[in-house]
Amino acid sequence: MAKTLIERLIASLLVVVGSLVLVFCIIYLLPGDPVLSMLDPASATPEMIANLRHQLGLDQPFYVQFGKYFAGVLQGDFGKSLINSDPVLPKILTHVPATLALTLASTVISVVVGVLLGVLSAIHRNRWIDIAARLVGLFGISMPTFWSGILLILIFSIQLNWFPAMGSEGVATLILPALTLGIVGAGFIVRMVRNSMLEVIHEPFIVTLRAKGLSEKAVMYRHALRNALIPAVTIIGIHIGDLMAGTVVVETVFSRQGVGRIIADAIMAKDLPVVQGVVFFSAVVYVAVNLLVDISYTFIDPRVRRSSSTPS
Amino acid sequence: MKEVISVKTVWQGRKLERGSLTKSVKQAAVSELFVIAAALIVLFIVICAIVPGWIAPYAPTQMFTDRILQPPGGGHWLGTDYFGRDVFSLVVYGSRDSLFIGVASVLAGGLIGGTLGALSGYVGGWLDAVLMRFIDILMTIPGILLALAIAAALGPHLFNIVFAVAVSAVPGYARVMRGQIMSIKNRPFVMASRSIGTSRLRMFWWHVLPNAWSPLLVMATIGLGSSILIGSGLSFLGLGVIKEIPDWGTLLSQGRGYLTVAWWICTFPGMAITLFVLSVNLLGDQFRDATDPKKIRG
Amino acid sequence: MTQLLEIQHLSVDFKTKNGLLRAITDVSLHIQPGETVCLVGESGSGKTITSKSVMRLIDDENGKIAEGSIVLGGTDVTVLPSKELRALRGKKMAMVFQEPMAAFDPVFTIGSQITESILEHKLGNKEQAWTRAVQLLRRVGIPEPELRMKQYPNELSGGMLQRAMIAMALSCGPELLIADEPTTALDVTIQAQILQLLQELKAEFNMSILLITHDMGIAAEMADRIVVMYAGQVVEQATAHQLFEQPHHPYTRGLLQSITTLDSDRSRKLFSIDGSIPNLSELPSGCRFHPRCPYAADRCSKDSPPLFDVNGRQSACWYAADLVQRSDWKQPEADSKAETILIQEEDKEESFSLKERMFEVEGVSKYYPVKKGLLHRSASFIRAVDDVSFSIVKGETFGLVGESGSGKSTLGRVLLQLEKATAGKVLFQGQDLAKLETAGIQEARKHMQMIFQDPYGSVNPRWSVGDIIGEPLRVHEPLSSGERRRRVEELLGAVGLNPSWIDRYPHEFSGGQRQRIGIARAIALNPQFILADEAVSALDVSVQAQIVNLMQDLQERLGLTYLFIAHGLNIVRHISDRIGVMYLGKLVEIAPSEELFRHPAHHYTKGLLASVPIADPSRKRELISIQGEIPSPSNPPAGCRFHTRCPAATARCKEIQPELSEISDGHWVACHYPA
Amino acid sequence: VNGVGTNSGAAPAGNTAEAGTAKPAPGGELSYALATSPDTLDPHRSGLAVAVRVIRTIYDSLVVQLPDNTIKPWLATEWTISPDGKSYTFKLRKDVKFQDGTPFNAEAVKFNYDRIINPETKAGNSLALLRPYISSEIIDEYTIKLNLETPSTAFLGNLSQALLGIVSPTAAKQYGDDFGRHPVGTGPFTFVKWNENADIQVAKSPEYNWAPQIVDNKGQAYLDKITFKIVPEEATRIGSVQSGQVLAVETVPPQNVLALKNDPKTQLIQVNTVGLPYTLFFNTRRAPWNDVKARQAVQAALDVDTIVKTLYLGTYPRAWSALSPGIFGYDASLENTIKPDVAKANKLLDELGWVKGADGIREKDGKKLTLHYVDGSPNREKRNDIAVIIQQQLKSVGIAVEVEITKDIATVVYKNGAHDLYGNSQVNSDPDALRNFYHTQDPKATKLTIAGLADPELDKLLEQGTVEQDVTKRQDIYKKVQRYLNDNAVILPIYVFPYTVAASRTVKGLKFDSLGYPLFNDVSIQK
Ligand SMILES: Nc1ncnc2c1ncn2[C@@H]1O[C@H](COP(=O)(O)OP(=O)(O)OP(=O)(O)O)[C@@H](O)[C@H]1O
Ligand SMILES: Nc1ncnc2c1ncn2[C@@H]1O[C@H](COP(=O)(O)OP(=O)(O)OP(=O)(O)O)[C@@H](O)[C@H]1O
Ligand SMILES: [Mg+2]
Ligand SMILES: [Mg+2]
Repeated sequence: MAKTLIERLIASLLVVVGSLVLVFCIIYLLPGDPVLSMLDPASATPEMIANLRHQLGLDQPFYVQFGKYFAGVLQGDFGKSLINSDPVLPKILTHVPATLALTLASTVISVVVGVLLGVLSAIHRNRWIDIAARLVGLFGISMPTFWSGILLILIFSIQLNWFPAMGSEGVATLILPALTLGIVGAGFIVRMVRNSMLEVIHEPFIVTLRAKGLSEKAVMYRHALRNALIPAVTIIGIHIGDLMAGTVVVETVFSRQGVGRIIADAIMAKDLPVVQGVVFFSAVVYVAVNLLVDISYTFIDPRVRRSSSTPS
Repeated sequence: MKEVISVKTVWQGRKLERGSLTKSVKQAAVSELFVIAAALIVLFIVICAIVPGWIAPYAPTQMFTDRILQPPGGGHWLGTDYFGRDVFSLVVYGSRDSLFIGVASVLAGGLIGGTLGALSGYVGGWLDAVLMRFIDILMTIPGILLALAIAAALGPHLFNIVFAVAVSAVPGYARVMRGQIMSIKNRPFVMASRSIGTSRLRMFWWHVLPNAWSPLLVMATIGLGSSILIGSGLSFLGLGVIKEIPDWGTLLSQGRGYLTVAWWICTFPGMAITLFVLSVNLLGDQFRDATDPKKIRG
Repeated sequence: MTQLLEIQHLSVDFKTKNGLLRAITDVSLHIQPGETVCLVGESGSGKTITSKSVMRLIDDENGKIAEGSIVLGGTDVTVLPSKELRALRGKKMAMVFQEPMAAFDPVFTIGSQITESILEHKLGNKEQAWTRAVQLLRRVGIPEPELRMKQYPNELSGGMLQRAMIAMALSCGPELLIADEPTTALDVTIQAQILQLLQELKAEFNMSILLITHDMGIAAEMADRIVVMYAGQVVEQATAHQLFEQPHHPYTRGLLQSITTLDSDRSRKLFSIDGSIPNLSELPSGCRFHPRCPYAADRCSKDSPPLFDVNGRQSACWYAADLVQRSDWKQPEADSKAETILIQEEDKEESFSLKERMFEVEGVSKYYPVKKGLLHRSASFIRAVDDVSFSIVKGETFGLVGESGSGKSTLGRVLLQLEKATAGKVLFQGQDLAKLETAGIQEARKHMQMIFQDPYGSVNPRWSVGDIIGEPLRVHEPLSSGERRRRVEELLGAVGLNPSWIDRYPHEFSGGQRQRIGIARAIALNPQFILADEAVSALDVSVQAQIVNLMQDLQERLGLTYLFIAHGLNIVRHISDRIGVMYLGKLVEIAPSEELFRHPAHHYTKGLLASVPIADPSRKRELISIQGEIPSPSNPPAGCRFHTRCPAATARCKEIQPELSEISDGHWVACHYPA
Repeated sequence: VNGVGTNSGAAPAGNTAEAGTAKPAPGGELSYALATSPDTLDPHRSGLAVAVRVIRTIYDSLVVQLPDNTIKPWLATEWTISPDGKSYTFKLRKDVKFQDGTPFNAEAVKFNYDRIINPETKAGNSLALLRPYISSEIIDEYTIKLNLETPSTAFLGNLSQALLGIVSPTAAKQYGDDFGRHPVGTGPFTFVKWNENADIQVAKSPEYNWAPQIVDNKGQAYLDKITFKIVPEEATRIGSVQSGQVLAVETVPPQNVLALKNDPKTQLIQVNTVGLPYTLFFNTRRAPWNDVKARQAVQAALDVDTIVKTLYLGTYPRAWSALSPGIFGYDASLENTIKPDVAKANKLLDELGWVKGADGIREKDGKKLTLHYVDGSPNREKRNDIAVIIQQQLKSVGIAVEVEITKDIATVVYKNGAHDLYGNSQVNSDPDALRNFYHTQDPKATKLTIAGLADPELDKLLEQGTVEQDVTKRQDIYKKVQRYLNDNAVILPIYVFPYTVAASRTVKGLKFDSLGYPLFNDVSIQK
């Protein structure tokens, strides 16, 4: 177990480094000149520009920049923003908690809502409750988040004044954005759970359980659900990876602090160190989440726990 | 030897218990109604995209500047927007680019991802290892970041948006395809074909691929919706495309500021997206049910 | 005597897309306390539905009891509200299922699943439940029960799980045990152990057993009374002795005649009932069996016969009383081809002596690495096939038997070069296959084909029959599509299918027909050799007979050589000229068919033979002959691999591995102390 | 203020009738939602108007400009200008301390202005504002002389701008590049905290008592604290003031103005910004738009009134000239001079030989008449929507408008000059700002001018305007410039941007400086 874990960690590390390399290349190839956006073009002289470029090391060949950057990263130095010289690491770190909180809260919402609806929908297959649950799920994945977010603000913040419309401090500010993102996740999870529940419900062991005289509730929730969660957990893992994308929009709509807020600006400005910082963060989150997913497998599914090989 | 059996022994075999028979008649009718409705909606939207002029009462660019922000009713069924354009006509015409973004990016992403996944799963070995690590890496990079980078790099043009969305969809397709191929690869009928002496390449075309792609199609139906949504997200972030005839995502994101004063401007494009995604997904589910090997087997 | 279970005029409907489907019609049967009743019949005849109806488990599958009553110990379960029903389930009546692996929830421990049912019925607290579960596990013969309690289903072998399943069923002391094909998924040796166990437990727990099986041998061994079902109806009911002595229904008669026994005449064609069981939605009018019945008269196609009392038993045939009087009733049906076959036999003997080798296998091994960790380093190997040598002679049928996991399929695949051997040589007509280039192998494949166990899984479900059968032609022969189509039609005819069905899809065929499609594909290129891996195991006895007959027929006509892998010893004996016995990757015995069955030399072979239930209730005997289970192939015992289960094992067996040596002409055995 | 102020400058400040009714209660916290995030709080490096709103609370300037464009003392008590107009001598207040305790004196001022011209600082717009400045001499501790390269009439006014606010030398040295995150000035509010992308907090400076004439409260601010929340999404911003989650929000979009005006709980304050209105510039370097007739055709074809009325629902005034009303030299006589005249447009284009093709677009020599319209992203003040309307309006006279929306204006417009039409505006206190836009390209400059004009005559006027001391003469110069620009159809002025604030009615005393930036000295919250 320890050995596999170490192997997993090494593989994860490789993936993280790989994504940094890939993004470095992408950003490097982006057109546009960060130096121009840093200086006032009206008053900047060509020498000033050349100076600054040199100062930032942008005049060096690709591989030198690349090498320098990664040498820095190895020492825990993610560099400074090209735009306003903010050191990247603290910048990312200040934005991470809010994003993590949002991601976590919305995952909780989507898992709870998604699993609940998914199970109900599978148990009452083709009844109205199933149709309703599936429609709710589909609505979740077919509404743009900025649109549902604004709707939630209009209803719960402006009309009812129950929750604040913005900010990232305290739990109250978390509710609406988490709901906005959570609905999307719930939509995916409903489908997933419903499908795997339907599969599981028709497994022969369900008949055994009934034959033992177990109540329907025990059959469904104690046994079927646990089996159905196994494939669902994978989706949840992948979905958390995708959440990063959702946060860009939701954090803007709800004026939350967060990593999503930095990405867009940084890319636009070709602010490589910042973009890399965000990528690093999201890659770590992704890898960590999937590691967690795999570990949670071993809790849900003993078949994984006792067999030595891990699915890759 | 006489075989006096009815050939249509479709019901034979014990696998039946799991299959479509567990549907009750009445309930089936309800969900079938939904499917029919979905099919009609998709059909209508496709017609809108092909010949919007037949359906829309006005040109989408025509601005009735004296009639801005009119609520639905009267001469404008769905009201007018802040330019005084007819919202219904906009939605009808907007279907074209929306569908284009959806279909093209799904096609591109599906083809690239599907091919990578198929290669990876079928060839295996080091190619699989390399490709899958690459896919892993691609997966760790948030799709929106890729999309943003591409839109930033190549400029906000329709094709670039499609490209951006397609690229970020590639890992998903690749993974699903790979999984499919790997499981089909080991199915007895593939082994059977191998025992006949079919070459690897032929086997792939004849047996593996045709049995592998249907989950991809289901995925694509979801992808169709999400790519329209990503398109609108880019537009929200200010990276959308400005065209004479905006797509639904753009209409929606541009109209959102009017939600409190003229709800109809973005509500109807939003409903169009939702209806379309909903319908396509319903059809996708239906398709999956219809092609479920377990059911064929029944 | 009061009945424990009394089913009267039971009909069950299923709601389907196309409306209501009546799965069983007017079924009546009863079980007395302490009695074992066997329900037999072809696949799809409604056995499972009947048993599930007793537990009312069909409620959850859109099924409904339309008519009739099921009275268990005085209560009518058909009208019971679900709460009271649940109180009965598991406690008064319990069930054992066919696939033990699938019948356990994979994510809970064995222990928790057994105690769960004790707790549910409030027969004690957690601790008591645990103790009781451990006791039960020990009782059903599971070693180290405390340890097993904490294990998950995937960590136990099939035989072990079936024992655990039985323990679970017994946990609340039921009066009625329903066992739906409890041994079909198991090896004969394990099957014998389980059946033995059930018999012991029945007496010990004073239960009645409703045993469902399609194996007449098992029914003969176990049953007090036998109920025969056909197409959702009971067609005959009698005590085991009565039934085997003189079946009263033509269907039962057919079933009994289809059985190949260890001492049936190999030179004869197998008897088979023509056709196959009808589709529930297109049932024939009148007697449901009449289209397949050789005695059918006009009346049979018009009126449906009820279950009559005849000669102190029941039969649903208008002519039961008359038929049993007929002289040809007891005789097996005359077979017009019997004679020609005998002549063929002689030919075979001749060619046998020529000893022209089709395959020569020299020291072949196949090891599978056990993958560990991310980097997939192989820590150990599964020795699926270990240093096996033998040869297959042109024109013969070589049978391969052995318990599950002994490496039969692997050996077959290595022979056909579907997998590379880890070591050793395979010579096909003197040619070393391993040395061939890809093209060479493709060419060689023309001459060797395969028939698969799962007739449905081995065809591409999206292809029409014409495409499936035509595939080898497409690969190897440059025919125009018209020519190919004509060839396929010929082939369809050759395997007894209607050539006009060429455009149909696999799912439109019955299991037997699908296997014919598989055979047609295999013979399309006029191969010299066919590997049949469990080609008939999944089929009903009567269909099995049809297929075996067809295979023999084709062998004569096309001069084929077969490697026939099966676990049904009777069938292997019938079809094979020589038989090899495998155990844990080793070939332990090779002998001509009759010789092997008459004078088994290896103790394993002997045990195997003794495990086969005999379809004759008058010859009931102690079933158990081999104890324990097959060890893991990744860590096989040293010395003779069978020594752990061998009654005659000595210290020598534990250390020295016996070599295969010839003890009489053509009879080879790998044993230090051959019997 | 009840209603929409249409006057420029600090006019609404004078109108704060309610302010007088009750004595301002000290204490309380004002939450003020900004539409975008400031880039930095270092005034010398910032280039964003939104940053100035915060910067103004932290820093003071040497002088202040009143709504009537007169310059009054602030940190400087008096000043003299040398006859050649090339040096300015300021006497400074002696009682001023920076918020970090550093004393304010001549040395500090010198440090500030030298800091701006030091390339290491990477100064932003401040450099342009300070431009003719070359050095300063410390006369005594509280007297400083600033030397200019050339005379500049605009110089004094520019010194009043927040971007030339005085920063603490100690802090600036200490934090270096990071000073923008740890700003220290002498202003009425002291920086407390900046949660990036969330909010910026400032608290009142307790010792403050050197407020300029433009505000009533010369001492410490009434408010304890201001929290500037960063709320980019319009709906969220408007919603949060309606629901009382913030007390004031800026940049209210036109469609919400009416609703907020009728909301009894909120007040709406609108201040027209001063400087260059939002103007579309032709790129006169590119054919066919280098031809004045072609540009005039566009000028005639456009119905700017309709554009402004449709999009801004009557809340934004239309612009008529290169300058906005309220700035020195604004030529009011240009108002209502340009009328839409499609016939004239068609005629001009016909004369140029552009003939309508089958698709209604004009062609000449096989080339379509296209106009490459570049606009920035996001859709600030509905500028992208203007492009959409213009596209339709010009289509009717046979011009195909290609709209390119890009985030990278720096490259597209200023580096490549790849636009035919591009819109821009600038907040400024002096018409000298025109020089940056319309003067012939400085050969050394790395940035292209938007319009790409190169007319020696116009250059001369602009140069004169910079140095002319005589007020009426100077006024005439700029009127000429404005007229020239309109007559030659170099530009299409569109609208004057009113800075619109919606605030709870409990917020009293919000005032604006001459450029339209909010001043919080007098603000109090009614309990
Ligand atoms: N849930 C169901 N809905 C509809 N038809 C069903 C259902 N379950 C079983 N059937 C049909 O009822 C018939 C009897 O099935 P049953 O499982 O009882 O057969 P069986 O005798 O147990 O066969 P086997 O030997 O294959 O287990 C079959 O034709 C089957 O297709
Ligand atoms: N591809 C494989 N990878 C690893 N192990 C394998 C593989 N194929 C077979 N084995 C192992 O090799 C051993 C022999 O398997 P094989 O399928 O040949 O047995 P068999 O005699 O055909 O059994 P059955 O009667 O169940 O078909 C088994 O332990 C099996 O688990
Ligand atoms: Mg059954
Ligand atoms: Mg096998």
